[in-house]
Amino acid sequence: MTTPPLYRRVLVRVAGAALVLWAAATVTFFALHLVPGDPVLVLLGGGSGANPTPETIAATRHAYGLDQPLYVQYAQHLGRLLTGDLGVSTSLKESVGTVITEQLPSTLQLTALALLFAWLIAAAVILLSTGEGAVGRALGSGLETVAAGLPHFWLGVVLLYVFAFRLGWFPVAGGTGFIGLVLPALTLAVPLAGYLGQVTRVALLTALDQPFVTSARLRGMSAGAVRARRALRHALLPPLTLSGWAVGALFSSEVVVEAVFARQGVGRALLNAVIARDLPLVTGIVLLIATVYVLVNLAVDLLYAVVDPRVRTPREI
Amino acid sequence: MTALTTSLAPARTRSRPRPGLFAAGLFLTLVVVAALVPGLLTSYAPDGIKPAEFFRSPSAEHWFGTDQNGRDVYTRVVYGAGQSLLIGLGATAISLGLGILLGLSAALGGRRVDFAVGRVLEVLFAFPGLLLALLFIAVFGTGAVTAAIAVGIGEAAGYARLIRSQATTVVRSGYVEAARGLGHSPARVVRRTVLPNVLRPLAALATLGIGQSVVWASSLSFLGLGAQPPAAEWGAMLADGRTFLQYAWWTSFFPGLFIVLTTLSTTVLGRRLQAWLDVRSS
Amino acid sequence: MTSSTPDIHDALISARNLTVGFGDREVVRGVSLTVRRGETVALVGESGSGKSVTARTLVGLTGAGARVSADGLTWQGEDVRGWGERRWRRVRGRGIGFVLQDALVSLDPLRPVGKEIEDALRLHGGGDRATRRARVLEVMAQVGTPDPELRAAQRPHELSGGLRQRALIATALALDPPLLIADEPTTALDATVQAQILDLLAAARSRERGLLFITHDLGVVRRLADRVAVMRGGEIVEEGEAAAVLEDPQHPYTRTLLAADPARHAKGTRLTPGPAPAGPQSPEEGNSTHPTEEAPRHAPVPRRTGGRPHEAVLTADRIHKTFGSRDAVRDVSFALAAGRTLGIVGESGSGKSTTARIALGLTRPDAGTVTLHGEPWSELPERERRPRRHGIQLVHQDALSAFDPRWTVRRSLIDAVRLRRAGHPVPAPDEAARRVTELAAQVGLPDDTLDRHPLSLSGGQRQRAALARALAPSPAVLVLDEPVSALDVSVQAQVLDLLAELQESLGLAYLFISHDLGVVRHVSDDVLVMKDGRVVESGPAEDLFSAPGHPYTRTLLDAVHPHPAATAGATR
Amino acid sequence: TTSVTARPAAGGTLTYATDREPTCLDPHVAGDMPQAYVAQQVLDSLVALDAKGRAQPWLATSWDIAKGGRTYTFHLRRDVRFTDGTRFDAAAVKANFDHMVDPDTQSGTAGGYLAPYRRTDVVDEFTARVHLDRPYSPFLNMLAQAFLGIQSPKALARGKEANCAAPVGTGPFIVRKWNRQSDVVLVRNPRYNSPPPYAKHSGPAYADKVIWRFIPEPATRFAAVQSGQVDVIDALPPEDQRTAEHDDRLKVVVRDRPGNPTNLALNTSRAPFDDLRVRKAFLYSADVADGLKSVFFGQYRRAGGPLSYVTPHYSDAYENAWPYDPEKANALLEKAGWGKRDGDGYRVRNGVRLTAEVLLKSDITPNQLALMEQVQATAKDVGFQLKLLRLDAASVNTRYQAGKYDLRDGYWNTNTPDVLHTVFGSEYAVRNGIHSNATYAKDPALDKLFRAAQATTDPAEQQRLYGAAQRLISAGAYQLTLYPQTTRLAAHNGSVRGAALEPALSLPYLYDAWVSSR
Ligand SMILES: Nc1ncnc2c1ncn2[C@@H]1O[C@H](COP(=O)(O)OP(=O)(O)OP(=O)(O)O)[C@@H](O)[C@H]1O
Ligand SMILES: Nc1ncnc2c1ncn2[C@@H]1O[C@H](COP(=O)(O)OP(=O)(O)OP(=O)(O)O)[C@@H](O)[C@H]1O
Ligand SMILES: [Mg+2]
Ligand SMILES: [Mg+2]
Repeated sequence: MTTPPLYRRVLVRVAGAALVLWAAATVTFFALHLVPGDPVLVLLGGGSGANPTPETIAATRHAYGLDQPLYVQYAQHLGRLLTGDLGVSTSLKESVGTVITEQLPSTLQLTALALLFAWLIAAAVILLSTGEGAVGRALGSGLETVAAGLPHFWLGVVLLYVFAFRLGWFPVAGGTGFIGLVLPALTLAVPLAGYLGQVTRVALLTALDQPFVTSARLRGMSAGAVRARRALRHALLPPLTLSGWAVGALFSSEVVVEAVFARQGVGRALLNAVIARDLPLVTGIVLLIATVYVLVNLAVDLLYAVVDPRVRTPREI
Repeated sequence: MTALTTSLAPARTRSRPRPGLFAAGLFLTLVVVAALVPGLLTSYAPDGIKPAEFFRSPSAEHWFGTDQNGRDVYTRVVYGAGQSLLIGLGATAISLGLGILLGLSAALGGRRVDFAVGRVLEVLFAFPGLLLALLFIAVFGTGAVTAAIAVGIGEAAGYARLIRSQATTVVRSGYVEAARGLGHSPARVVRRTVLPNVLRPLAALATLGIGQSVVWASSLSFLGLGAQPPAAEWGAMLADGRTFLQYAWWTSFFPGLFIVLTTLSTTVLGRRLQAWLDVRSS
Repeated sequence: MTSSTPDIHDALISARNLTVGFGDREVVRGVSLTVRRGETVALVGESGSGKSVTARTLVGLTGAGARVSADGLTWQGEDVRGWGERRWRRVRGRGIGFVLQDALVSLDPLRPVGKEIEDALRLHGGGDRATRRARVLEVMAQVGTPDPELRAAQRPHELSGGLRQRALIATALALDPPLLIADEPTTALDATVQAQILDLLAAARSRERGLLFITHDLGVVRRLADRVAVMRGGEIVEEGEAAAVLEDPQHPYTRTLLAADPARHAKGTRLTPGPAPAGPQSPEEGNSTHPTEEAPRHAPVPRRTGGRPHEAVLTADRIHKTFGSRDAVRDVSFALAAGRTLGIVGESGSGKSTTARIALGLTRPDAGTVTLHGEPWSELPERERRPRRHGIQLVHQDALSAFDPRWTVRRSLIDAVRLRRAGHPVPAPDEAARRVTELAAQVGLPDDTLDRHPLSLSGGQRQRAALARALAPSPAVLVLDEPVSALDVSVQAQVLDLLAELQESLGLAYLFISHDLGVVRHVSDDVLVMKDGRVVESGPAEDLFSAPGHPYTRTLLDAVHPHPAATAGATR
Repeated sequence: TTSVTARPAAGGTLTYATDREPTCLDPHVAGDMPQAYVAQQVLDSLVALDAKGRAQPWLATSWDIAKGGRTYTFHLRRDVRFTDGTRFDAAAVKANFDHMVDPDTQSGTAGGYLAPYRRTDVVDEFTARVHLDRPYSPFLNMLAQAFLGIQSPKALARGKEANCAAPVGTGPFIVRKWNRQSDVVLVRNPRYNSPPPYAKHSGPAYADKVIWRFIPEPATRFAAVQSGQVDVIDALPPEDQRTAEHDDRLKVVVRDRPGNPTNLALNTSRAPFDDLRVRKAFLYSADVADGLKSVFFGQYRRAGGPLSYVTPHYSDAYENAWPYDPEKANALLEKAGWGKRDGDGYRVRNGVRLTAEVLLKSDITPNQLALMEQVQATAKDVGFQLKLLRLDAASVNTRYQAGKYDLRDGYWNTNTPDVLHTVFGSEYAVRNGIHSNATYAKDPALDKLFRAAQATTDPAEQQRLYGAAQRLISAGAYQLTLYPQTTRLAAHNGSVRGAALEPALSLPYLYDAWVSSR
């Protein structure tokens, strides 16, 4: 098998990414128009009811171009996006770019730390529970299953109650800096660690059965060292591939965690935007997530090549 | 080896007594009984509201205590099994079905279809599952059925990806080639050889998915978009009970426990099922 | 047995009455074995007889869940029973170098082989970085790696099988340990590479190192071993000086083993005693558990005389296939007549399988044509080819992967019998069932295996099942791609005999692919020798083997089993 | 940490946490309660209300009402500046009213209240005359609400985006930064000189800075104040109120708000609630009192009539008009033709089940939801099937505007009895559109009463007219009223004092609050 030249691979990747972004924007546009709910009425009818005049309603509708035919709206929407203009959020009345730059850092910090925690927890549990003993293995695997099945909001409230409220180790809500990130990140990390752990465990046990492991031991390496220094590297491959997916899943879970811990973040912004049928903001955030997803996958590919030099590209998805 | 094939690697089998397996089986049997004939397991009504008896702690009379409406939590957990299983099984069936459709057509349909499906999956992945669920719910309203469908759609991409890679391996396998070499028609090869072999290793994964779907749906309930009150659904009970955690931990603890136990049991059984399928063919 | 009395001063490793069990099954029973300095001991025996387990036990790594007991187990005179993990680690790599059986997967695919070789040095304090580095290159050169600098930085997937095997041996030799244990170091390698590896082991012995190697290839034993121990069913059934055992085998099983070597038998003679039994009992188990006490007869397979003229059923005309920028097959032509066998040999990657797939119509050639029964075949669209596919069937090297793992053998066979083909109605279920029984009998597949899954069959049974399936649609041509390479010698012998019988009774044409010259020579009427996708030489088997024309053919021939007489002289 | 001093002291940062985040800080735009909360700290109003609900001077020192209540002439303070330096004057007042009624402002609440507004004349620099279409006596009270707070005309001219992010008023605090989904940072207005009459001191506010946080999750919010991490929270969860009251470190301030109490509005425009007997039966079927005792831990009082008891001209005659009485309910339903019951115990008529769909928002709190479930359960006892539809806000609005619901939860916070007009006036019973009359009540007699009440400024006359309206509304069984809207603060004693509620809408008011200067 021959690998196509580098520029072609880059080209294909860029084209693929562009295609994905376009599709995401288009799907978002039509999805939001398909679902019932008039953004204008949401906007003006906030709270338990309000009494805007018909002129107000018409003016608002016009202001967002919602009085145009659908195809015109779509063309304008795409046209704006092409020029890099994400528009103004209808619900927050702030430019989408500003909303995202405001909300993104918090989300990125949280995502990064959650991923890191998840990896650390998964690796620790795995290394401690893949020894020879069947009991240890069953315990580790059981722990992971339980962890993977914990709903975020519940775990979040329990962690808050125990560590912030009872023990006072961490701030209750929205604390600044690292210390405030710990509990929300843990809330996200524990179920993810359970999932990653499951996958890693299977891969590690498979790797431990490989002859090269016996081979290393026949050279005088200890069982523990083989596990941590040889087999683990192999076991990292599957969860590494999953990290791209995990980042996407984290965005969804962050909606809940951000609400429980009263944190800023694009997850919650997305939820509110969908509820308010705020097309510019939903589009902006979807494009953002798609971009992050594309970038993370690129990073995963690169990392993959570091861990497993056999392949230049692990999977195309 | 890609992630997918590894995660689909046959579960290890050992022939030792399995108390865990027995417990899991017993628990799931109970849950199924609860789902089918809840009246058998409790004498209270799930929506039997008694305001005066709110937040009684667990006792002989109310095993799991009572909730903010004075309803028996145990009874609601029992009656909730039906809805929760509906969500768990329904969502898993939907995501598997969609996954099979997408994954198989990618693996079998030639390079162009594969590319197209690849892009579709990428868009699906880039689209947060929650957003999909929200949009779906906005169109079709809330409730256990829509929750199941919404969760199912949200999870389909993951399955599709797995099935696609699994199917790619199967299609290239010696036995598919053997079937082709015999001169069987493509339709027959797909139906009798490819599909069953693609699905076999998904057994364990799908069972894991059942519990995960219930948890997913409970997040929808947390956002107020899950099963409709007064339906007893574990996720919804868990979500509603969270605010009373300090004063009445039991209202959310028991539904949560049941979600976790169900996940655990289905996983144990799923692994066993997969091991059994692998052994049967060994 | 006097020869195995341990000499405390000389013995590197010695086991007395060693027994190993897994679960409630004893897989090694009462084995006594000693390897002395400068001595080469060969452990031979059928698959599953406990050779590898014995070897692994000698370094304290029998495996999870193993129960080991022995009256004596010493390393350089020291009792190792009761050694802990820590103590063992000092011996592994430094005292005993071990080359695992699964050579091609025994190197970490993610690490450069140089690092793997360095491991042993690092773990046993083999000096600083630079010293270790130098030593790595030294051993790699020693095991005959060309351009060690470059190779050390490469990972296993970038190396050919032979180079990988050498790298693995290098890991074992890095510290030049007094004892080297090599578990089937040459299986699955093609002839040229195999010869190089054996030379390497011989060199180690000449440095007064002890060597214990495991094989089921008697040619190798003949070349290398001082002493040989024959294992069966977990026990050593015969042991002694190599020459003595090979020339005058005492145990019937040893005799069967010797008889099974195809290289020693001309085409048309049996490799196994008597006609292949067909019946309720598994033939190979029948043979191994109740060996015939009398010496094997080598009755000629009755050759069909007369019969049809040699008209070609399958022809290939200048077929060509390119994958990417690599020419897998170039300008290959051949003609195969009914009742005849065309052998294809060549090193790995020379295009043998690709040629076979083109012949089968599974791969479309870029140029050239294949005809079947004189009619177009390779140019047909798949839709038109499908109804005629039954005429040409494939038997694959890896029988296991060629069966749907979910199906019993019976189900797979029925699937093959109930085939929609032009001009024939699909057989009714009861008729299909009858046909399956018939097929099973034809290939000597015991009835009780029919309802088992392929994984639970032995290698020989699987290959018989694969044959039965290939025969189900009554083909005229069988394409056999390495049909016996995965089998041990005695089973291989049975399958080869079966093939000969089937060809005789059904008039089948065989396209027979193998990298084993002995096998090819034994079965073929005509032979193609392939290299780099090209046919370098072709002709009637006997002519070609007795007077090879092309230098490549000569290298191939030189590398494999030299004639018995010549070998004995050469190695001693 | 130093604890807070007993006497007011300047300096320090006050952290305040509330549940909902506004979508725009300019209260003229849209007009939801959270906007009024922030506006209360940042904007001053023309008038203030006293504890009795009477208008008092604030930015307007006095006013004259002429032409039978159709013109209002305001005499303004001359010494007030907006925090952007602009002078507060008659032109500013005109700019504000014009802004509120400008359709482009997208104002739901303020603009709605100003429906009778015609124009403003700038009589002189500090005199503004407002012309109305018709006599509109609630006008002054409305002006006291933060929704109609006065903003700098220069700031208004910046456009909606900028103004939503940081409205500029003359108030005690200035919006420094709005970190969306987290907090709004307010800093003290050092030149503040226009406190309302109900303020406890004059001059600038005590606290240097207010961090106005949003913590939606009730348990988290309460834990935050309990741990002292925030100084004051509002929307104290009912389940935590007892704990808070028994906690020496916490001070609880609860005040009910005026207006139309939290209720389920019965859609009279379609079956089954187009039948008065069915409406009455439903009201009799609901055991609200017991529900409040359990799910709200007895912390919420029952509201029985159409007005919250703190609203001016409230009449207590209707407080117990609809007691829990399943027998009466059953009798009424029998009479209305719903005599039969199906297998599930629900009443049927002509093969149609007696069903009512309840429109609920997805972010309803667990307590409110539990109360709904109790109403659902007691309704079931008499044969009503209540379907609780919990939907996302947009879907709720869509259905609401289309009139596709039978019951809809709602409330209306305002400081005048004219709320009855907003909620029950037939002009607000818009089909297919935003409507504040959720019951679609269309009673000419009611409309006449509202007109008359708006046209008079005589309190006694108003009392009579609004009393009559309350009687008609109660008798019409339009709403199942549940409990008054309340503001519930919990303040951390150790760190803050003086956090109060203003009288117009009982909004939290931090001008008088001081903290330990940490
Ligand atoms: N770890 C293990 N657990 C259980 N059984 C084992 C294990 N290792 C080997 N066995 C069993 O022990 C028996 C002997 O195996 P062994 O690998 O020694 O055979 P062998 O003589 O090396 O055969 P081959 O020529 O195929 O390599 C076999 O039946 C095998 O299945
Ligand atoms: N589908 C394919 N795509 C790309 N390259 C291929 C493909 N199939 C075979 N090749 C390449 O064609 C060449 C010939 O392969 P082939 O399998 O025919 O060799 P072979 O002689 O059968 O070798 P072996 O003895 O190892 O089985 C090899 O270099 C192989 O890598
Ligand atoms: Mg072996
Ligand atoms: Mg091949």
